[in-house]
Amino acid sequence: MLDHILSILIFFPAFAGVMGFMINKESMRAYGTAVAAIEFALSLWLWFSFDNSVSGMQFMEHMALIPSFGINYILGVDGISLFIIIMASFFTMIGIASLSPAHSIKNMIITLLFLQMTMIGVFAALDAIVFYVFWELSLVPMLYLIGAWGGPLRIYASVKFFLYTFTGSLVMLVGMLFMAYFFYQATGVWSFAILDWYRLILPESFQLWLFAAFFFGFAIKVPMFPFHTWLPYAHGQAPTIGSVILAAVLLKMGTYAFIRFSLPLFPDASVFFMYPIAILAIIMIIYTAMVAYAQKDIKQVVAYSSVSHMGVIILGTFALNVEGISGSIFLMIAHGVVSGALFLLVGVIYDRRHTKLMSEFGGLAHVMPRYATIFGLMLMASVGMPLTINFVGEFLSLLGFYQQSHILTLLAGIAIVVGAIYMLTAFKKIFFGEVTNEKNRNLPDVSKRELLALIPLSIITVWLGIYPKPVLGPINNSVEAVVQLMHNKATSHEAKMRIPNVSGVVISKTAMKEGH
Amino acid sequence: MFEAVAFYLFAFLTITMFYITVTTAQALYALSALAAGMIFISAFFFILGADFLGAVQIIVYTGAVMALYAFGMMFFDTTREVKENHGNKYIVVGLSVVAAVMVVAIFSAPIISTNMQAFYPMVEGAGNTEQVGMVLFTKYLVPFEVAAIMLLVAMVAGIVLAGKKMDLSLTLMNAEEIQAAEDEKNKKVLS
Amino acid sequence: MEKYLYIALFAPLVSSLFAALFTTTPKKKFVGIVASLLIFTAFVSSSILLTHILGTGEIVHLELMTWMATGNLYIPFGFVVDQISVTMMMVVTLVSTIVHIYAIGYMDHDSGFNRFFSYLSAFVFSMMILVMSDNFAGLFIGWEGVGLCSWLLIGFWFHKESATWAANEAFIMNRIADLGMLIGIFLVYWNTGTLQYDGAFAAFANLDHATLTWIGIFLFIGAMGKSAQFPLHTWLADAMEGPTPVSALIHAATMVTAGVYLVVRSNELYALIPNVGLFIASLGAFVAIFAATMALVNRDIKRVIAYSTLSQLGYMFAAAGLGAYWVALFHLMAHAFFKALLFLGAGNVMHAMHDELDPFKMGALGKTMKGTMIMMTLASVALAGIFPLAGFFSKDLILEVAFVDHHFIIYTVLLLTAGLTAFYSFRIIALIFHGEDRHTALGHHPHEAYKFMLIAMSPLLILAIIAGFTMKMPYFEMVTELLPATEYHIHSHLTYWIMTIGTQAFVILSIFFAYKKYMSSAIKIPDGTSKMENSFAYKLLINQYYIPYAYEEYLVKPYKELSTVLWEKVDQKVVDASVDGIAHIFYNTGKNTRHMQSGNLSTMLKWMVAGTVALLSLAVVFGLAARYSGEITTILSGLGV
Amino acid sequence: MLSPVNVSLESLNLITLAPMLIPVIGALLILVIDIIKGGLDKSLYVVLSILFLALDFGALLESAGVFSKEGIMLGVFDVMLIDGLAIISQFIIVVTSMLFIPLALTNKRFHEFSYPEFFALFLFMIAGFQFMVASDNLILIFVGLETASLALYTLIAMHNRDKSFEAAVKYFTMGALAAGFYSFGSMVFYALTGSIEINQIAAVLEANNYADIGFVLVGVVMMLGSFGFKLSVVPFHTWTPDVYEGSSAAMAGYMSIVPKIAAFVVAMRLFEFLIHAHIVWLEVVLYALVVITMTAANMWAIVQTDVKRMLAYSSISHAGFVMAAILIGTTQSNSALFLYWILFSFTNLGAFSMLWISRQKELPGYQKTDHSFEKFSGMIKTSPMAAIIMGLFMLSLAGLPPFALFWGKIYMISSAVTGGYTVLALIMALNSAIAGYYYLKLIVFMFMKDPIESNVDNNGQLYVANATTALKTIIGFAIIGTVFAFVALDSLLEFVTAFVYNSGY
Amino acid sequence: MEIGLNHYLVLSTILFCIGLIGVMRRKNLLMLFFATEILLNAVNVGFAAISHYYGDLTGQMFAFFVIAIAASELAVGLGLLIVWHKRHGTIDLDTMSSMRG
Repeated sequence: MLDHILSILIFFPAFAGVMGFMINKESMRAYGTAVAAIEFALSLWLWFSFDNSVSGMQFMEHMALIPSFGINYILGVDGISLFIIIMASFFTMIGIASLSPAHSIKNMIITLLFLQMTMIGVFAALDAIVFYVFWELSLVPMLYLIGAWGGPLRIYASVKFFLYTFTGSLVMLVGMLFMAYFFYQATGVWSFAILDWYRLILPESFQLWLFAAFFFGFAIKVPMFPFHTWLPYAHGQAPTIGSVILAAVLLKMGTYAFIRFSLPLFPDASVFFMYPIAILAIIMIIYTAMVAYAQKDIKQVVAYSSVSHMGVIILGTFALNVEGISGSIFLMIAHGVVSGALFLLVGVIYDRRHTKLMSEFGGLAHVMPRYATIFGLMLMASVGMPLTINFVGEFLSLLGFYQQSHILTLLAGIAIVVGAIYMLTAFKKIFFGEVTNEKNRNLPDVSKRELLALIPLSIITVWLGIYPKPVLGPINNSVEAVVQLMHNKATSHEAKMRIPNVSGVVISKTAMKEGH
Repeated sequence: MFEAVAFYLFAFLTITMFYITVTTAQALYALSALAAGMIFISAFFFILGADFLGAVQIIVYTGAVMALYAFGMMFFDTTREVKENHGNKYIVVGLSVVAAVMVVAIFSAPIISTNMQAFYPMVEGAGNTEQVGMVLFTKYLVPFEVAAIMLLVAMVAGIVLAGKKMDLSLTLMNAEEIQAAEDEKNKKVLS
Repeated sequence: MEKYLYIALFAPLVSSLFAALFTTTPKKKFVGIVASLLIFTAFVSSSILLTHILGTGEIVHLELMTWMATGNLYIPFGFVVDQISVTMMMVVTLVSTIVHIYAIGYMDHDSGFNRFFSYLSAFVFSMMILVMSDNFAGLFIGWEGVGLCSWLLIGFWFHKESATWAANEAFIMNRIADLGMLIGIFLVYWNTGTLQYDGAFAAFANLDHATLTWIGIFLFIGAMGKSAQFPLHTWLADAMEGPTPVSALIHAATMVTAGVYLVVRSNELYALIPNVGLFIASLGAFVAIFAATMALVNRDIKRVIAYSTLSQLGYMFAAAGLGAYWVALFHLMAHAFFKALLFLGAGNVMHAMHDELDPFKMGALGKTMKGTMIMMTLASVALAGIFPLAGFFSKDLILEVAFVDHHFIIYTVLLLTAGLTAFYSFRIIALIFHGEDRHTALGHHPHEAYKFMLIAMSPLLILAIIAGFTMKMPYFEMVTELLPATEYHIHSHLTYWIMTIGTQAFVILSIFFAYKKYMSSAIKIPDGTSKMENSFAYKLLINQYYIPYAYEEYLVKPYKELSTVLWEKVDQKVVDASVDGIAHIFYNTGKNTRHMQSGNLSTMLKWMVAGTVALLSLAVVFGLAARYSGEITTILSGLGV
Repeated sequence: MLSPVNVSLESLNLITLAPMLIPVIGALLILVIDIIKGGLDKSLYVVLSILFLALDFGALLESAGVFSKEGIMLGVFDVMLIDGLAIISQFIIVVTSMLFIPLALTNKRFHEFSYPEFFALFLFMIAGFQFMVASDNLILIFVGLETASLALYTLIAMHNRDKSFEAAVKYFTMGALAAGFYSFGSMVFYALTGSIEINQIAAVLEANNYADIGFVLVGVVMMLGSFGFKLSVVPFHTWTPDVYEGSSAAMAGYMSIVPKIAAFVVAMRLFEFLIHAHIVWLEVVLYALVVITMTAANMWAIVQTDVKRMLAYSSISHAGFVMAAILIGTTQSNSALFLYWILFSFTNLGAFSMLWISRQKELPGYQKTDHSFEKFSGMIKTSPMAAIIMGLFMLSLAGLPPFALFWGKIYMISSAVTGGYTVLALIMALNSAIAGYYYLKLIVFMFMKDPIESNVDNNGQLYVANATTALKTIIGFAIIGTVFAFVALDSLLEFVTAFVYNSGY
Repeated sequence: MEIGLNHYLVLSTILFCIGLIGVMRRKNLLMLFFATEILLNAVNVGFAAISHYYGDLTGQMFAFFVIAIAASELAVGLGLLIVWHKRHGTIDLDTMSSMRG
C-alpha cells in the first residue's frame, strides 16, 4: 500500500467526494469530517513512513500516461513537499470540522474534497504536466467556493481570481513546453519529468527566458507585487473556509513551485534575477504592509498581511542557500498555519456579526476573552514572535538572504516593524477599548466547534516554534540536495559564487552538534 | 483579325449586359440582361472551340436556369421596379474597382508557363463533344456521379423547401397543437 | 547545579501558565500567592547558583535541546549561568518576587487580577531566557518575549485608549530597534558561522574592524530600543500607563536594562571597537541629561520617575561605552533596587490618591503615609547618590570613570545631571509628602498601603541602603572573572576628595534647593498662567522637546496618510486598475466592434469581399514588387538609397 | 480520332470509393422507404443512418488497414486520393455524425426530424464531405463541397422557423460567393500550371520556382477567401454566429465540427506546400489571420448574451487556434490539428447536446433567445447533475486540464514552440485566458447565481425537458470522451501522427 | 493585334468584379442570385480560354461542373426564397436581421 500511498492520498478525497453525492444532506458534515480525518491520518502515516535521512524523492510512483509525448504520471515526495501535503490535509480536516452552517453545505464539502485532491496532487506531482493539471484544476473548486458562498462581490472576485491565475499559468505552460522541447533537442526524447529536467543544463540565455515564463505563472499565484490584486478580493469575498485554504495551501503552490522548478532548473537565471525579485519581494513586504494598515476590513488586513509574508518567503527562496530556502519552506508551513488560523478567527466574528469592518467592533476583549487570547497568540505569531512558528521561518529566510545582500535584507527586515504596526492597530481596534457597539455586548465566546479548529492550530503554532526540528530536519536534507544540484548545474561564475557548495561536511557537522 | 473583332464585340456586350444586370432597378431588365449576357458568353465558348460547353451554356443556362428565375420572379412578384435600400455606394464600387485593378495588374503580364504540357490534350480531328465525353466518363467519372448526387440533393432540397411540408412548423408547435394537426390530417384521410 | 538552573528558568513559566488557567475566572488571591511563591523559588535557585559561582567560580553551561538547525546554522536552547548572568538573575528574580507580592495588594481590586499574574510571570520567564541564554538567538527570544509581555502589561487596562496606544507604541518602537538587533545577529552569523557567545566572541578577534564596527552598531541599535535611548525613548514615558508594579519591574529594574546587559555581555566585541564605545558613552551622557531635564518640570510622578530611569540608563551606557562594564552592571543592579522602590512607593501614592498622578494635587501626604514617605525619600537619596547609600557607590563611580578616562565633557555632563537628578527627585518628594495639603480640597482621602506591601518593599529599601558599601568589592571580584577588571582610581588623593566632596555638596545643594522651592506654601496647582509656565524653556521641557509631537506629526501621520494613499490610489487606482484595464480593453473592444456583425446579409457579404480585396491588394503589391524587383532596385539605387 | 479506352477494374481501385458510396446508398434507401411507406417514425431513420454510418466506419477501417500497409492509394483514374489525412478526417466525420444523429431522438418534436428527407440529406452530406477530403482534384473537391453544403443549407432551413430560414439564406448566399471565389482561385491555379490537381500544381510551381509570385498569390487569396469562409476565419466569419443561432443546437454543434474538419483537410492540402516553399507572404498573412481570428472571436464571444451564440464565437476562435497548425506546417502541428479536432468534437458535442436537451419551444419572459445566459441561472440548485456536466464541458473548452481540449491545446502549442513560433505560442496561450472569461460566465450563471423562481418550482425540468435515453447516452459518451481523454490519448496520438506522417505532411 | 490568354483573363476578371458589385449592391435576394451567376460565368470564360490556349480539356471540364453547381445552387436558393417569401411576403434581405451582434 505504501507504494501507492501518494495516489491514494490524491484520489481518495476525490473518490469520497463523488461518493458524497449519495450522502444525505444532514450527515454530510460528519461524512466530510470523517473522510478528511482519514486523509489526514494517511498523510500522517506518510510522514511516519518517511525516511528523514534521505534527501531525494520517496514513495515514487510511475505510470505511463502519454509516453509518446513524454507525459507520465510520476509522483513522489521529499522533505520540501511532505509537510505542505500534511498541512493541506490538515487544513481540509479542520476546515470541514469547523465549518459554520451555510447553504448547500453538501456541495461545499464535496468541493472541498475535490480541492484537497488538487492540492495534494500539486505537491506530489513530479511530472510537469501532471503538476500543471492539478495546478489548474485547483482553481475550479476555489472558484466555486468563492463564487457560491462568498460576499456581495463574490462573482467579480472569483472570476478575477480564476482568470488572473489562469493567465499566469498559461504563460508558464508555454515555458514548460519549451523546456520539454529543449529536453527533446538535447536527448531526442520527449519528457516532462521534473527529475529528468534536473539533469539538463541550459545555456544562460535560455534560462533567462524560461525563468521569466515560469516566473509569470508562479508570481501571480504567490501573489507577488504587482500581481497581487486578485488576492484581497478573493480573500475579502471568500467564505471563511475558502480564505483559510487559499491562504494556507493554495498560495504555497507558487512558492513551492519556485523551489521545485525555478531554482534547480535555472540556477544561473535565478542568480541573475535574484536582485530584481528580491526588490519586488521587498516592495511586497513593505507596500502591502502599509496597505494593510489602511484597511477598514479585518479580513483585508489579514489578506494583505498574507501578501506581505509571502514576500518574506520569496526572499528566503531567493537567498539560494540552505538556510534561506529551508527557512522559506518552513515559513510556508508557518504562514499556512498562522494565516489559516487568522482567517478562521475572522470567520468567528463574521459568523456572529456578519460584518468584518473593524469600526463595527471594539472592546471585544471584554466580551470574548478566549477569542481575544487566541487571536492575540496568532497575532503574535503573525508578527514573528520568537517561539512561535512564524519566527523560525522568518528568521531563517532573512538570515539566508543576508548572505546575498545586506542592504536589501535590512529593507526586508522592516517587515517586522510594519507587520507589527498593522497587526497591533487592527487588534487594538477590535479588541481594546470599551464596547461601544451594543450589538457586540452579548456576543458568545468561541464555541466548541470553533475551538476544535483553533486549539490544534495554537498548539502547532507554539510547538513548532519551540521545536521545529521534526519539520526542519527533513526539509533541510532535501534543500541541501537542491542547493547542491544548483551549485553543480550553475554555469556562470557568479552563480557558482552565489550558490554555496553544500558538501557532505556540513551535514556531518550538524550531526555532530546534535550528538553533543 | 476576326477573332479580335469578335472578342472585343462580345466582351463589350457581356460587360454591358452584366452591368445592366447588377445595376438596373427593374427585375425584368436584369433577368433579360442576364440571359443575354449568358448567351454572349456562350459565344466565347464557341470562339474558343468549346462547342459542347457553349451548347450546355445555352441549354442549361438560358434554357433551364433562366426559366427557373423567370418562374421565381413571377412567384415573388418582382416584375415591378424593385426598391432597394442601397448603403454606401462608394464601398461597393471602390472594393470592386480595387479588386479589378489589382487582378488586372497581375494578369496583364503574360503568363510565364505558356508552354504548358497539357494533361488531357485536345486531339486533332475529334469533335469537341466527343473529346469531352471521353474525358468526362473516364477521368471525371467520379465527379460526374457526385454531381449527379448533388443535383439529387438539390432536387430533394427544393422539393422539401418549396413543398407543403414546410407549411406547418412542428418546431414552433407545442405537443397539443401537433396532436391536433395530426388528428386533422387523419380525419381527412378517413372522410 | 543544572537542576537549579532549570528551576530558576522554568518556575516563572510554571507560574505564568498556572495563572493563565484562571484568566477568565474571577479574582483568586491564591493565584497571586502561588505565583509569588514560584517566583520566589526562582529567586532561591538563583541565589544557590550565585553562591555556587561565588564559591567555585565554575560556570554552569548546558544545552536543553536543539532549536533550529539547518545548513550551517545551529541554534540550541543553551543556557549559561556565569558571573554576568547570575547578577542579572538575582536582580530579576529579587525584584520580581517583591513586585509579585506587592501586586497582590496593588491589584487587589482589579478584575484582571489572575491575568495580571500570568503576564507578570511570563515576563519574568522571558527575562530569564534573555539573561541566561548562551547565544544571540536565545537572547533574541527573551528580547522579544519581554517586549511582548511589556505590550501586554502596558496595555493591561485595555479599555483605556491611552494604555493600548502606549502599548502599541512601545512594541512598535522596540521592533524598530529589534530590526537592528536582528541584522546584528545576521552579521555575527555570516561572519563567525555561529551564534553562540563563546564561539562568536572567539571569532571576533579575526574579523576586520569595519565588520566589527557594523556588528557593534547594529547590536547597539537593538539595545537602544529596549533601553529607550534617544531617539527611541518616547515609549518609556508613555509606558507608564501600565499598572505601577509593571513600571517598577519592567520599566525600571529589568527590561529596560536589557540593553545594558547586551552591551556588557558583548564586552569582548565592544572592547575591540572603542570608537563605537565612545559613541555609546556620548549618547548615554546625552540621554542622561536630556531625560533629566524633562523630568524637571513634569507633572506626573510616574513619568518623572520614568525619565529618571532613562537618565540613569544613560549613566549605565556611559559607563559601558567607556569600557567600564562592571561599573555599568553594578549601577544597573543598584539602580534596580532603588528605582523599583521608588516606583512601588509611587504606586502606594497612586493607590492612595485614586490614580491621581499630579504631585501638585497632593501635598502633605507624609502625614498619612509615613512608611511610604520614608521609603521614597531614602530611595531618592540613593538615587541622588548621597553617601553611603547605593547610588553613591555606583553612580559616582561612573563619574570617576569618565574623569579617569579623560572624557571631561562626558564627566561634566554627568556631573550636571547628578545635580538635576537630585533636584527633580526631591521636587516630587517635596510636592507629594510635604508642603500644604492640596488634595483634600479635591476630595481625596489618602490612606497608607497594606502593611504587607510595605514589608514586601522593605528588602529593596535595605538593599538600596546597603548595596553600595557591602556589595561593591565582592561583586567586583566576582564579576571581573569575566569582565575587564579595570579599577578606576584617581591617583591624586586630593583630586579624589575634592571631587567626591564637591559632588556630594553639589547634590545636597540641589536637594535643598528643591525642598526650598517646592515645600513652600505658595505652591499652587499650576493653571498655565504663571510666568514660568509660559517660558520657552518650560514649554520645551513639558512637551518633551516636542519629540513626541514631531513623531506624531512627521512619522505617524505621514505613515497613515501614505498607507491610505497607497491603498486607495496606488493599489486600487493603479495596480488593480491596470489589471482590470487590460481585461476591459478586451471587453470593450469586443463591445465596440460587435456591430461589425450587423445581422445584415449585405454587410456580411461586403465584409467578405472587403477581406478578400484587402488580401488581394497585399498579394498584388507583393507580387508586383517581386515582378519588378529589378527595376525597383535600379530606381532606388538611382535615388541613392 | 480518339482511341478507345481500356481500363481494367483493378486499376480503378474501387475500394477507395466504398466509404463514400455507403452513405449514398443509405440515403437512397431512406428515400425509397419513404416513397414506399410514408409516416414512419424517425427512430427508424436514425437507426438506419447509424447502421450505414457504422458500415461506413467499417469500410474506413478497411481503408486504414490498407493504407498502413501500402501507403497512399489512388483510385478511379487518380481522382480519389486516400491518404492518412483523408482517413483520419473521414473517421472524424463519420464518428461525429454517428454521435450526432441520435440527437434527433428528442422528447419534443422538431420539424426537421419528422421527415425522412432530413436523414437522406444528412447522409448525402456526409458523402459529400467524404469526397471532399478524399481527393486532391479541385473539381471533385468543389463538387463534394457543394453537395455537402447544399444539403447542409437545407438541413438548417428544415428546422422551420424564421431564424433558421434567415440562417440558411445567409449561409447559402455567402456560400455562393465563396463558391465564386473558389472557382476563380482554381482558375488562377489552372492558368498557372495547366492542372487542377493539387500535387501537380505543387509540382509545377515548384519546378518553375514560383515564378511570378503575384499571380500565384491571387489564386491563394481567392482560396483563402473561400476556405476562410468555410473555416470562419475573420473577416469571413460573419455567417457563423447567425447560422449557429438560427439552427437547432444539434445542428449547430454538428456544423462546428464536421464541415470544418473537411475544410481543414483541403486547406492543408492546398496551403501546406506553399508554406513549405516558404512563401513569406502567406506566412505573414496566415499568421495575421490566425491571430486576428483567435483574438477577435474571443472578444466578441465575451460580450454575447446567448450561450449558443457564445459557443459559435468560441468555435470560431478554436478554428483560428487550429489554423495555426497549417501555418506552422510541421508533422507535429498537423497531427495536433487532428488530435485537437477529435478532442474538440467530443467536448463540443457535449456542450451543444446539453443545450439541445434544454431547448424550449416557448420562451419565458426573462429569456430573449433560446439559450440566453439567464436561463442557466442557478442551475446547480435545480438540476445539479446537468450543471456539473455542462460545467465540465465549459472547462474543457476553456482548456482546463485534464479535460480533453487541454491535451489538444498543449500539443498544439508545443508544435508552435517546436516550429519556432514562440510569439504565436504565447498568443495562443493567452487567448485561452481571454476565452476563459466567457466559458466562466456560463459557469458563473450556473453555479453562482440564484435560480429563477419558476425553475425552482418545476425542479429544473427545463434543463432536461428534451432528454431521452438516447440523448443522455450521447452526453455520456461526450463526458467520457471529455474527462477520460487522457486514457486514449497516447494511442490516438500515435495513430494520428503515423497517418499524418505517412501522408507526407 | 493577337487576342491572347491575357485578354480573356482580364475579361474574366472584369466580369467577376461586376458580379462582386452585384453581390454587394443587391438587396433583393433574387437579383443577388443573378450576381452569383455572373461570378460563376465569369470564371467559366476564363476556364474555357485557358483550356483553349493550353489545348487541354480540363478547363472545359471544370466549366462544365461549374454550370452543374450553379444549377443546383439555384434550386436550393430558390427553395429557400420561396419559404421565406411564403412567410414574409418579401425577399428583401434587409428584412432578415433578427440575429446580430
